[in-house]
Amino acid sequence: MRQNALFSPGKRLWHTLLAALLLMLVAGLFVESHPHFGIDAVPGFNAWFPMLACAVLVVLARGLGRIFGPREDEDGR
Amino acid sequence: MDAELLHHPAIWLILGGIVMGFLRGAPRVLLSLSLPLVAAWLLWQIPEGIYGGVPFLDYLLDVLQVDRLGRLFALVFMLALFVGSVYAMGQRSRLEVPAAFVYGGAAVGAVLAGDWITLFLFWELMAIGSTLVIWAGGREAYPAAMRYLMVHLFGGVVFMAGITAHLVGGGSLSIEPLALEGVAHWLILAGVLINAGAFPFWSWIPDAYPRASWSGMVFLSAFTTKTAVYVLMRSFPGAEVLIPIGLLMAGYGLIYALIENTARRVLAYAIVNQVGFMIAGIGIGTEMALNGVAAHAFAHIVYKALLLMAIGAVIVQTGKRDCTDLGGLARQMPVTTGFAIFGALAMSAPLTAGFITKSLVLQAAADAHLTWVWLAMMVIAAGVFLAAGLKVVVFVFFGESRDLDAEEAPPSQRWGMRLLALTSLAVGCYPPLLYDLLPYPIDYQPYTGSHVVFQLQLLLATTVVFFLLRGHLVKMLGSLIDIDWFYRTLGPRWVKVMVYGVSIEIREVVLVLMRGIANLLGSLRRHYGTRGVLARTWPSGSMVMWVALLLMMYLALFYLS
Amino acid sequence: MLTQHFPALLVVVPLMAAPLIVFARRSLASWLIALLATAITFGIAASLLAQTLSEGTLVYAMGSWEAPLGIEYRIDAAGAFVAVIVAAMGLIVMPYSRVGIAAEVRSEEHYLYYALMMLCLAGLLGILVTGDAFNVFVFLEVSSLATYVLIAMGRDRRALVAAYQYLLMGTIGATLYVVGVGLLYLETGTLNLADMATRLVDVGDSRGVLAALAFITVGISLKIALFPLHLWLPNAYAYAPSPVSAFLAATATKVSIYVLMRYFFTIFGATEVFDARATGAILLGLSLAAMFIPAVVAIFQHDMKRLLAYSSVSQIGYITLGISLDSVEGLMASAMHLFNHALTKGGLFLVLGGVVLRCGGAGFDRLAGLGHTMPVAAFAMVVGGLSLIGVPGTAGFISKWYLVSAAMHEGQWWLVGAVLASSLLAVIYVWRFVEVAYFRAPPADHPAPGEAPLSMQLPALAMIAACVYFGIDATWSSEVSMRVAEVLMYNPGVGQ
Amino acid sequence: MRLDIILRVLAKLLIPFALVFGLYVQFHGDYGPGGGFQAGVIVAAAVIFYALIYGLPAARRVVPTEMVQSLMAIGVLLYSGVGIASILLGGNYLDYFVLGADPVSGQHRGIFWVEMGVLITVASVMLKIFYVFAGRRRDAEEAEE
Repeated sequence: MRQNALFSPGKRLWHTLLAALLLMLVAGLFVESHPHFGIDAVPGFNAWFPMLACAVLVVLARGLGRIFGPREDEDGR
Repeated sequence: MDAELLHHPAIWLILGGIVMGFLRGAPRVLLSLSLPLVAAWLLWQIPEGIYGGVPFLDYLLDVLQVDRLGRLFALVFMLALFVGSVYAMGQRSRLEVPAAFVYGGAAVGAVLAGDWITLFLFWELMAIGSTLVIWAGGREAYPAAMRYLMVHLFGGVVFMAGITAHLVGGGSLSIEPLALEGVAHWLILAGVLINAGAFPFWSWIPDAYPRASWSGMVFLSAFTTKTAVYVLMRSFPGAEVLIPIGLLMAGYGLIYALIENTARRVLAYAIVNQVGFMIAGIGIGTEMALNGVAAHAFAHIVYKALLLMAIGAVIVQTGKRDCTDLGGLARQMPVTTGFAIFGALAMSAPLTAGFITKSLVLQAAADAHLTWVWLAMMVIAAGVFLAAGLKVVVFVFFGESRDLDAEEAPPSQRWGMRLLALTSLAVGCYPPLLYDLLPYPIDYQPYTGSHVVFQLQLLLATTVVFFLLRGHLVKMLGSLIDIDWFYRTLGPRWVKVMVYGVSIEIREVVLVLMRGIANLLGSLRRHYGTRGVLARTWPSGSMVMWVALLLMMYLALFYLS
Repeated sequence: MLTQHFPALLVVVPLMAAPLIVFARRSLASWLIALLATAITFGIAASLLAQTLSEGTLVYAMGSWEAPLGIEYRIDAAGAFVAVIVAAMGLIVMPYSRVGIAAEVRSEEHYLYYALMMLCLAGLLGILVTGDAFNVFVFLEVSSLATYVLIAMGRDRRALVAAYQYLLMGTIGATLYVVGVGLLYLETGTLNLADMATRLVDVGDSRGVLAALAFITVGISLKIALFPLHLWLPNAYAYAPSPVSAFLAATATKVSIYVLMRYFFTIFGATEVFDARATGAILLGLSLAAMFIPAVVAIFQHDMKRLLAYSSVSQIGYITLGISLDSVEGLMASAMHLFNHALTKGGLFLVLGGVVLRCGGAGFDRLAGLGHTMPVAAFAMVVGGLSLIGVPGTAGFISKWYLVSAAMHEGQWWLVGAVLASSLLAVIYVWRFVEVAYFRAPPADHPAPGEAPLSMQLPALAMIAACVYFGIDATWSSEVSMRVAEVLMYNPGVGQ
Repeated sequence: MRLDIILRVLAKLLIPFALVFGLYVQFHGDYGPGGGFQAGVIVAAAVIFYALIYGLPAARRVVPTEMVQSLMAIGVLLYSGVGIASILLGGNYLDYFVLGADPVSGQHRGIFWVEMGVLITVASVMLKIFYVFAGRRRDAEEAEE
């Protein structure tokens, strides 16, 4: 398998991304929200929770990949 | 029989599809473009109500039932057929688009069905139509088409068993919410869930869909699973068991999509994921949730078709399907790249259809105070954006160029994508377009400050995580053993052992039995002098032996019992 | 009024056509006589069905000697229903035969073919119309003897062996039947079926009656080709001339099934054979075995004719399964499938006959690429195959539906599973044909045959079209099947 | 051919009597034991006897194969024709009562023709079987030449 040529976001894209995220975090402090469960009242919940979740998902997927993969079938992989 | 049945859009779509099979060139394209529009117009002409009176078996069928929910799904299906036809104008296969019309027409018929039997009839027609669409994908698709057909016919027989049991048990013919009591209703649920791609029958989606042609999968992604979602909405709203089933599907879809290398398989897993999301929404069962599910079915069809169209264009240009073989196409196919990015964003970014629909379901979960469900749905929303959106777009269109020979997609394909993008944008910018069509009255304002800000937080945070973890994502690209391994690899081996092994054994057992009986009856045979005649040809002998055995069995049982 | 003689004429017309054909000798003339005779026979059968449906049982005293002194012909909706199937199949096969046998039967034997077909038709119809137990045996032999010769006419040398084996089995079956009838005669002192039914009530289930039941059941099961007594059938169907395969597949086993139904429900009905003894249980077990084992065998066949033959054995299992349920619903499903399967299998064999004519055989190596060389025939085969599976929109679905409903009525859940699982096996063997016809390239030395001649294609396509028609509009077939089931179940032969 | 002179002469003497006896059995069948089946066998036996003594070709000259085949058909037609006639005369199939002026003569007439049909069919079928078996090798050799 050829190693995928990675797309590396340039410094500029990184900065834009992080700045936008920061902006939204700040904005989140000011908009009126209706927390239902308590945990979603924690500031920036909508940012850190998905981050955490995605990280856990990736770790989980790697683990599963070790156990169940790779498959061999008529696709020739 | 009601006269309105003549205006049944499904019948016209199916007949049109069959006629289309005999046309070529411009008339065929013209028919494929006009049929969905005509069907939509026909549907719009029919006032809400139930039309039927068609005798079949021992029942009078309500073949056509027009209400808000059914009409919404039917219109979405017609949209998918129309856009798909635009996109598939350059399709060389003579079978695919006609088959897609039979398939899509059957799906329209299913969501407009007023009774279980009509629903089942269209259900089976869908299975055949979709098999043909996969089959049109070429030689590599044949075995997958067969596996697909088997799964769906199996689902069909389970569904049919459920329906007959329901009717024989005195259940109503019309499709009403079922109580999930007794075997009949569980069978119906199981039959529908097989078509929805629930555990353990989910692997047919990633197995079969990606083997269809570049345009075939666009059609396939729209109908089967959404029809199943529709039936679940009608018959099992608020069935709590659907929540874990849906979340399991969503989790499975996510993990497998994260690992999968083949671009369209990633999207296939994402379909399982999103259908799971919808099924969990049905499990919540409030009006808000059902509205959300219906709306999200629409949004999902639109953005998934858009992504599949973009990947389809790439496949046509490069002939490559795997993320590891693709990359850097943004320079050669800028327009396609743009639509792909939009498709990824259309999953949930503000100003797109995904934004105004997904939040409905999340809101419903929040209103019902289902903490864990809500959290899981958040994970799904973020994860699918990462796995099916960012991953596919970035790996296929960005990064180092692979020196692939590729040009921009042809106009027909670009028009297909353009139409979908516009639809998503229009609905996203002006939600009442969709909200007014939803089954229940709705009082929800998607564009509040907090909604927009929190959604953007989620998207941006996911993007950041993606870029941080992209190294890991690349390393684990591959395929996992799925449920289908059991019936594709393990199953055939088993069958071989059973069939060949057992048949040899049977033969030996028969021989031994024969010998025993021959010895027993030896004197008798000599007496009647038939020994030579009967023993000469072994097969005749064995036949007679069976006769004798059976006769003895009958006599013994009669006298002993 | 001529109509009152229809029960007799139903048998007499084809029976008289046979010697006329022998006189005529010439191929064309014998064909015309046969065609005319089958057309008249079909008209009579159809009129009889209409009459029995509106008026009930028709009784006809042969030679004006009233039963039980004389032999009476007695026909009710059940018999007339099967008679219509048989006569219709005869009428379809006749126009087909003109070209259909040209390649498979020597031209100087053509008149014999037609004469034998007429005899076979007369025999089969006689079984359905007669009200006398021994007469059933006579007609059984008439039709069987004609069948043996017809099978032996096949071009393949193995046809002789197949015919011989069938002769062996058929004779044993008929003998067992006659032994059973003899025992019944000993117990009841009558051969008239209606009379027998009433007298059996008094006799009860003595050993003689039980032995008679066993002998008759096994004897007729042989003729039905009920698993495991089916071993003669695949060869017979595979090596017989194509029109013969089609005719036999649609009629011979069906008539035997009718006889079994008659004995089980009308004759022994009052003695509660199903409740008191293991008859139902054995039949159920055999039916289930029939539904699965031959279907698996069919999957591994390399010859389409043999594949269809094994599929027939498997489908017969559905019919007997309905019988074994011992309920009106089950019987109705059986009658329904009897009709639908006759349509389907008859149509399939007719289409296949055209294919064999063009491709020179039914082996998969010859059928390869059929979807391109004979698109109409291949498509018709697929439609027929869908009906074997029981896909909605085909006749097969209707019978599957009623069978499943009947099993549900009896609360037999697991049978529903068995029926549906068996239909999945049908998917596999039908798919094998699809694979061969559409996914394989035609053999290199293939003469690119083109479609079968019109005189073969039209009857075949008509059958397949009927298969679809009765899958969509099953009103007629379900109503008549219901009547058939009621007649068999509640009208034990006595009275008008 | 040379040593069987006694057989030949006897056969010539016996065969006419055998045929007449066949007819006697046939007609006696109306009133007592006998009838078409037995008579048919006796008639066929007479011809077979002739064939055994004088050879198959001679027998085939007297009773040609084609004639046998036609007779088979004629017999069946005769039998079923009686049935049809009784229908045409207003009775049931094979209803002899209507065949004559009074029932008794009708019965008489009916049974006569039916038995005649049986005789012809049985005799010709017996002969046909004999011809087929006896002529097996001969016909095959002819076919080869």
